[in-house]
Amino acid sequence: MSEKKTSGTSKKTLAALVIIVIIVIAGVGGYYYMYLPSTRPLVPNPDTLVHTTFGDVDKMDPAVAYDTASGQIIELTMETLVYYKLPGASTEIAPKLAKSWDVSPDGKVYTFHLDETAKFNDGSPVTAEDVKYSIDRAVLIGDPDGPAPILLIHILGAADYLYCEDCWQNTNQAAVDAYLNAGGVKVIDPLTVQITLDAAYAPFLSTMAYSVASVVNKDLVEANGGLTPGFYNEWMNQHATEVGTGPFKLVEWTPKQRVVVERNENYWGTPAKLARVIVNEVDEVGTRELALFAGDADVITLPATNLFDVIDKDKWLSNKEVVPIKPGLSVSMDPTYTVSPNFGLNTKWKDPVTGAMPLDNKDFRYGMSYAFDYKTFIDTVVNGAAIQGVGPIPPGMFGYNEELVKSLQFSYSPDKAKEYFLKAKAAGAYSDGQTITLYYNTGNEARRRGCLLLKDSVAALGVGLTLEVQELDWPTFLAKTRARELPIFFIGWAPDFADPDDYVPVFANGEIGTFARRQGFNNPEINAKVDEAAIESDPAKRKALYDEVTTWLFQEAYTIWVGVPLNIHVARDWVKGWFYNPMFAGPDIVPAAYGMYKEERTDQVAITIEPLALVIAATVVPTLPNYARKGA
Amino acid sequence: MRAKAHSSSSFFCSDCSATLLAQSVFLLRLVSSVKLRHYVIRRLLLMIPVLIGVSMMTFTLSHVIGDPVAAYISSQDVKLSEQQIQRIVEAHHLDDPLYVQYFYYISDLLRGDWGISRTDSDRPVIESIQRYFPATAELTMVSMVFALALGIPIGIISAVRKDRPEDHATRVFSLVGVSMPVFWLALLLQYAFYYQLKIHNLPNLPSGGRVDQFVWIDNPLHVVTGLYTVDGLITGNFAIFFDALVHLILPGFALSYVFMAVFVRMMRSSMLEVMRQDYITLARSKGLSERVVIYRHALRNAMIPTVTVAGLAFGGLLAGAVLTETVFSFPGIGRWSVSAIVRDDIASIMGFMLIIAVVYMLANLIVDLLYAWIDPRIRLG
Amino acid sequence: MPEAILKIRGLKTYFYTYAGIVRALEGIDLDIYKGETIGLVGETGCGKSVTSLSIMRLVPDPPGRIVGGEIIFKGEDLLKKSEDEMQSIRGSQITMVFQDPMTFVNPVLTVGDQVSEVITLHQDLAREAVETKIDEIQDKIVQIDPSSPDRQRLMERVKELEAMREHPPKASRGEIKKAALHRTIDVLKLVQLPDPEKVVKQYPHELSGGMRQRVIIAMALSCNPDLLIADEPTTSLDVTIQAQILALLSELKKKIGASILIITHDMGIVAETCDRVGVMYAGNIVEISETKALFKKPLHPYTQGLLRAIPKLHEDIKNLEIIPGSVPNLIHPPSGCRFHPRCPFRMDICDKEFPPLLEVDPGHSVACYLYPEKKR
Amino acid sequence: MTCMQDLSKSKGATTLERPSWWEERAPQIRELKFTLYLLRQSPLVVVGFALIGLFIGVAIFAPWIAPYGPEQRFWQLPQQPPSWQFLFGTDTTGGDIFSRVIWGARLDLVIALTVVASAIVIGSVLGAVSGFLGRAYDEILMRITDVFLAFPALILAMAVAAALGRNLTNLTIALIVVWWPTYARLIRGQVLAEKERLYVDAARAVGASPRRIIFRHVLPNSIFPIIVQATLDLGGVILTAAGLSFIGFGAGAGVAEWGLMIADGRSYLFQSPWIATFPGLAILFSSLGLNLVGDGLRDVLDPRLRR
Repeated sequence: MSEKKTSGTSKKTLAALVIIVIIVIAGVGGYYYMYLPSTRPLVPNPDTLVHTTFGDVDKMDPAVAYDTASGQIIELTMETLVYYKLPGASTEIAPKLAKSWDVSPDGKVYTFHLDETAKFNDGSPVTAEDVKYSIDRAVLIGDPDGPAPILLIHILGAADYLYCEDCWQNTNQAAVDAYLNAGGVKVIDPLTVQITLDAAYAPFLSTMAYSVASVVNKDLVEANGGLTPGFYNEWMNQHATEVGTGPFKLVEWTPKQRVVVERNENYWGTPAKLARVIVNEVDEVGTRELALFAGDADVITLPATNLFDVIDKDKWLSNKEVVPIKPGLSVSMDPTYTVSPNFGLNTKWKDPVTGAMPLDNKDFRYGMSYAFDYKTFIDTVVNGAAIQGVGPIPPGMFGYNEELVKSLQFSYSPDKAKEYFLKAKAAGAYSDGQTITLYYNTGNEARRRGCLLLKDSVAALGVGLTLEVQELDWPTFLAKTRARELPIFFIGWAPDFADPDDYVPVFANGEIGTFARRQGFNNPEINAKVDEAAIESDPAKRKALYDEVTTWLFQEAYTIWVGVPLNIHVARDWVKGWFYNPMFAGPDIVPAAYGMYKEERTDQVAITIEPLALVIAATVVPTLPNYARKGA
Repeated sequence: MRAKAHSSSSFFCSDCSATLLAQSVFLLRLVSSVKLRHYVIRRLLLMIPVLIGVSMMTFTLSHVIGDPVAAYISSQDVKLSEQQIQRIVEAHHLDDPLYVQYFYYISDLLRGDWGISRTDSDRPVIESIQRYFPATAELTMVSMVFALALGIPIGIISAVRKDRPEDHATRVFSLVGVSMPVFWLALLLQYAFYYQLKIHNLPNLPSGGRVDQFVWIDNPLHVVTGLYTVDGLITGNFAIFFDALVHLILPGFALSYVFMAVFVRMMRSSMLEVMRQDYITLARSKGLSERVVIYRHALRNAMIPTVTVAGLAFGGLLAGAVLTETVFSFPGIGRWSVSAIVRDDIASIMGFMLIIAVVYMLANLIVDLLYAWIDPRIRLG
Repeated sequence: MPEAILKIRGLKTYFYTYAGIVRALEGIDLDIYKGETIGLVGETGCGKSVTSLSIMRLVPDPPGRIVGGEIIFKGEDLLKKSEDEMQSIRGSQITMVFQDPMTFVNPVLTVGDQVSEVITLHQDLAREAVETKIDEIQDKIVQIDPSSPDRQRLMERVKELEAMREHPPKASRGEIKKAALHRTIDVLKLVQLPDPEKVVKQYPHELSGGMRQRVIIAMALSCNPDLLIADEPTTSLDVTIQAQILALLSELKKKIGASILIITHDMGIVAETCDRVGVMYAGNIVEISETKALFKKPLHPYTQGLLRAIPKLHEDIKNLEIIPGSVPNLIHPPSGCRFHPRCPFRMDICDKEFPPLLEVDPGHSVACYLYPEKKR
Repeated sequence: MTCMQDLSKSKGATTLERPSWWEERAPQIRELKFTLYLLRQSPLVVVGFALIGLFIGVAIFAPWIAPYGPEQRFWQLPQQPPSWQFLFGTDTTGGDIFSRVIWGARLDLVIALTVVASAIVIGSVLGAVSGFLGRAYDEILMRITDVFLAFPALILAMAVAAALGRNLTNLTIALIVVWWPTYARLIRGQVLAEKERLYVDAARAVGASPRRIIFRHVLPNSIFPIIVQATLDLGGVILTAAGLSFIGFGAGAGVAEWGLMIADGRSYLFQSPWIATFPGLAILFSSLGLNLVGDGLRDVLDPRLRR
């Protein structure tokens, strides 16, 4: 009986095994049959662009959104009165929702004539009422950390409201009325809107191209929570980009996962070629690279520190030649209008123990500027994807004076640095054993290494000064720099509008400048020059003023001007029609609104990278002789 | 006597399915029994003091050690004026004595006001939890299944072949899991099963996320429970169901490999103990084959202590999810909490802690019930 | 001379431990005859249980190992059999009843499961299945109206089934289960368990110790074994239950005709139940004889000591003797006769050579140099 | 083994005269010898001990073994593959990974030892006190440990570290906060068990103070369970500390700490795998060594599995 049973079981087991094997073979075979390589499209999803990046969209409402992740979605789905001349890298202003505009002789009144064909994707036309509502709304929500205080401040009455102490998280009706009565934005007729400024502000048109001035559908907003001055509209924060005038519309936003926009089939202008753009959120760079190489992503965000994962190192570092190291990739490096990273030195910082204020000493600051190894930073940390810092105005922008900057720039010189530090020490700016902490915001790899580099070079000088490096999360970092608690911190500025007035006050005006205030210096003479430059209409005079300010900033060495980065665009080569414009919040995907498409082709190149096992083996094998010796 | 190598192809004994059926009938009877209801109620009541303790802990961390105002301000509020801070302080009674603050803190928690998640576009913390928790629940449950399905047989092999090469091999295999940084494993898995297969145009596993975006766009899911696999099944959306399942394989395995060792360890030692019991000798004396002795007589008994550690391991899984979700871009509370930590978002971190503590306790309660189900001495005694 | 069903010759079982090799059995010779009840007595640790486990080939390995000798069962050496062959012998031809009913039943399986699995394993239940079916139908026949046509149909079915009885068809799993349950209930009835239909569904912890021991006996008897080994079957039971279990065992032995090997340290049990008795000391059988002969005339000094150590009702407690010294260490056993350090009649030869087990009287063997030349 | 325990029991119960410390401990010493024998029998434990020995040796002799300093960076040689100059290659700032892994052993083992030692001291004191005083004290302590144990380790440590602020000291404190309840429970359990045992009563009867009971009876008997727990926990602490460093707590930038080194290298896993791989292997093998020994010890010391 027992034997019989045993054999019965093993027969059954055998049968089960055979069945399992058959099922597995059939399954795998079936799968292969279904997905035979030749039957698959060579370019995956040719009508959909997949962008894999990091960072989550914060808010969809253009009136308050002030981060690039939100900005790029707004740029695809919403439009402003005027925009840049596209396609191309130009920052010249061109018509958009407004087909033309007039400027009063005193430069204070702008009259915009709307394009009568312009309509929202729900079919309703764009009216002057919508424009007024949109701009008033952005001012009246008045988010102090949103874009309005930077960009809309010159509209008549806006400055008072935006600088008002009690207008945020609180409806201050008196202030609201004061703003509305000032009549900054007026409806002349259904297709004409007039904006009055408090001064002849030359860059005004440029500010109107920023997403904060995007036109929203008044009826829609009113139907969904309307406007409460001083507060967000939560519905708009979630859904604003669903109904806009742009070539795309939002169809899905799953936080921490993806944003999907689809082509607006009802678009009033030239429709987009791509049917859909998907922005995926993937935090790990390695995972993003894998997705790109595998063809699951068409475009990815790649930090400069990972540049040599995609392009040839030697060719790039020796002759600035961009040669992708993997076939099937397309990589572009373009100059940007971003001024980053730079070390801001806080002149008001006091050592909590000794009470010394080393950074208030000019010689000390010169020492710091000479101690930073710019070339090593640019070559080995950001892999050559930057040029040395040029002061507040980025190259290519009005007001940038290359000759002047070259003559003023600091270079890495341990000898000079030592000399200046010793001078400062002799003057009592600090004493031996002084420790200063460098701060950078969590997760920024280039900044982390920049801090370490400065730390190492200062340590090598042997001047009795030690730097330490500390990371801080972004909000804490902001709060502490604002409170002037940090001695040395990274600062950087990305463009809102294409004018030096977006930059120079920030770095130089000790009264209102975001960084100048944090660095604790204030020179009324310079402030006056900055203000004067903003409204000066003669370009030559304006340029001279900016030259003066730039010279002063370099001479005082309040800031170590480290670098101006290059934009790195990494895509599969089937993505066609891409162009770079430094004003885009999302340079990788916004060209989709201007004719970018995916080419269908027959020869897909699979991108391979060396098997990891081999690489690890290659790293371990050289150490094997040690073990062999030990064993013997 | 030498244990016979058993065929691993048939893992359960022949009539286990019938036994399982009978057991589930028992479970139903059990849950409906008055005694058990009392037991559950008593257990739930016992959770209350612990929950109070847990809330005191989060209160201490966020209000005493940390800055309480931070929990109520959004990411955009860094420029708050003194008046506005005063308003928050008043609204949440932050200037009162600590015990009064605690009282308000508790009532806020009970009302569902857990603060604002700066990390998650300034949504209320409770909403973020509702949004992200189902993904984590799905992931941890799948990992638990993987960990049990791998850990128990490995533990059995390890025990049955004690001190033989199989034992050493399986133990090293499981201990390597416990000692391995999970994200490292995760990246290796992605590399092998997603990337290498993908570039060779072979069927591959997805690198991350919960469902493929294109599958989702073609088959939008009506979300009911938030567990995509369950939702896919109950709404008849099988495309999503399969896709969600496929997306769970790699993160589920990465996470389970780390915690498998817990089960291997427990299964091995309890199996060794059970195999020395007298009733095993009796079973052998009945002429039962080694396979039947192990799977029918020893396994059930050895499972009892293993089940109890499953509850503890569940906590470990929740913690491990933090790192695994980050690497796999899996939108669960773990990934959310990491972003919260990076931004020092104390409200989100505390919300995360609270929910984890509650889930952990519930998991242990379920384990206790399971325990009663497996062990007839408790079930009927 | 009756036929020996089991012959043990020179059985050696050692345990290999950290402290050294424990020589638990050092050359055991034992015959068990068909239909007899034989007892094996000795102090704790003398190797009684190891003997029974060795017969079953269930000595835990590691650390234990049978290193020599032979165990001839029905003419075949059990030590030469494969594990598969042993499995078919265990539980059907040689079965065991264990010491502690509390720890020897599996707590998570029902009584029915545990008894029926041995039946399903060792018995061809096809015939039983047919009979079960017949029983079921006959039950129905009794219930339904005699005039209905169904009854006629059922009667025919019974006849059909009865014809199949001798050459039953292969039964399905469900039928086997049912038949096994049927047999289980029968067996439980046999061991006089009250309400067996209920007991099969119960878990061991719901039964008393005595009931559990009956369940274990039921398992051992369910396949009509040739040899039943009862290892201290009553030690952990209270006295009244003990008597019941012993009575049950002897009654069942008669019914089934099995041989029984009772292992015990209790001379009283031996006196009551055994036909013959072997006395073990430190891994050896030192004396073996018919029970009456042994009690009447114990030959080995150890046996004599054992018998003197039994309290007797009519004697004064004060006269109760104990054997001086203690059980020897089996890692380094005494040389020669292992009892010699405690033996009152020690001679020179005793610590030099191991005395062989020799038949002194007919059916009465002893391993002691006190009886050298008598019947040699 | 049971027989030895029986001996010790009867001895304590019957002899009123206090035996000398060595005599009293004789069975335990014998047991220890047996334990060591069993441990030698298991190849896995031997491997584990070798690994632990290797890492401890490396940590102690770091200054002599490491070719470069923990924060010595060759800025011009970032991401160099392994070579004879840099055995494990260099990281993104040109730091020698071989040296940094060695210095990291020092840092990580010190953290792990500090955490476990502090947890043992705090846990033992609280556990012993509550076990001895019993009643309300005991109840309160147990409820407190319940609360601490209601969180998975990594998550509690995360929250505590988040509240305290990011640096190594706070990381260590957070880990101690997480780990002490385990030991408090362990010691309390031992105290209760020992209290039950006859010989404590006997010792009490001859006028022993609770302190004496704790130090002479409870602690010696708790040593093995504590060693097992501590060995396993050391591995756990190393992993948890690395995990916390990985997500941004703990050491400041540039410090040679394994978790941080992995975090720095994880973006380069495919192009410069050595950056994350070697610290990863260091964590894997140190933790594996501790786990192998802990597992083996538990196996050997578990009376249920011992033979």
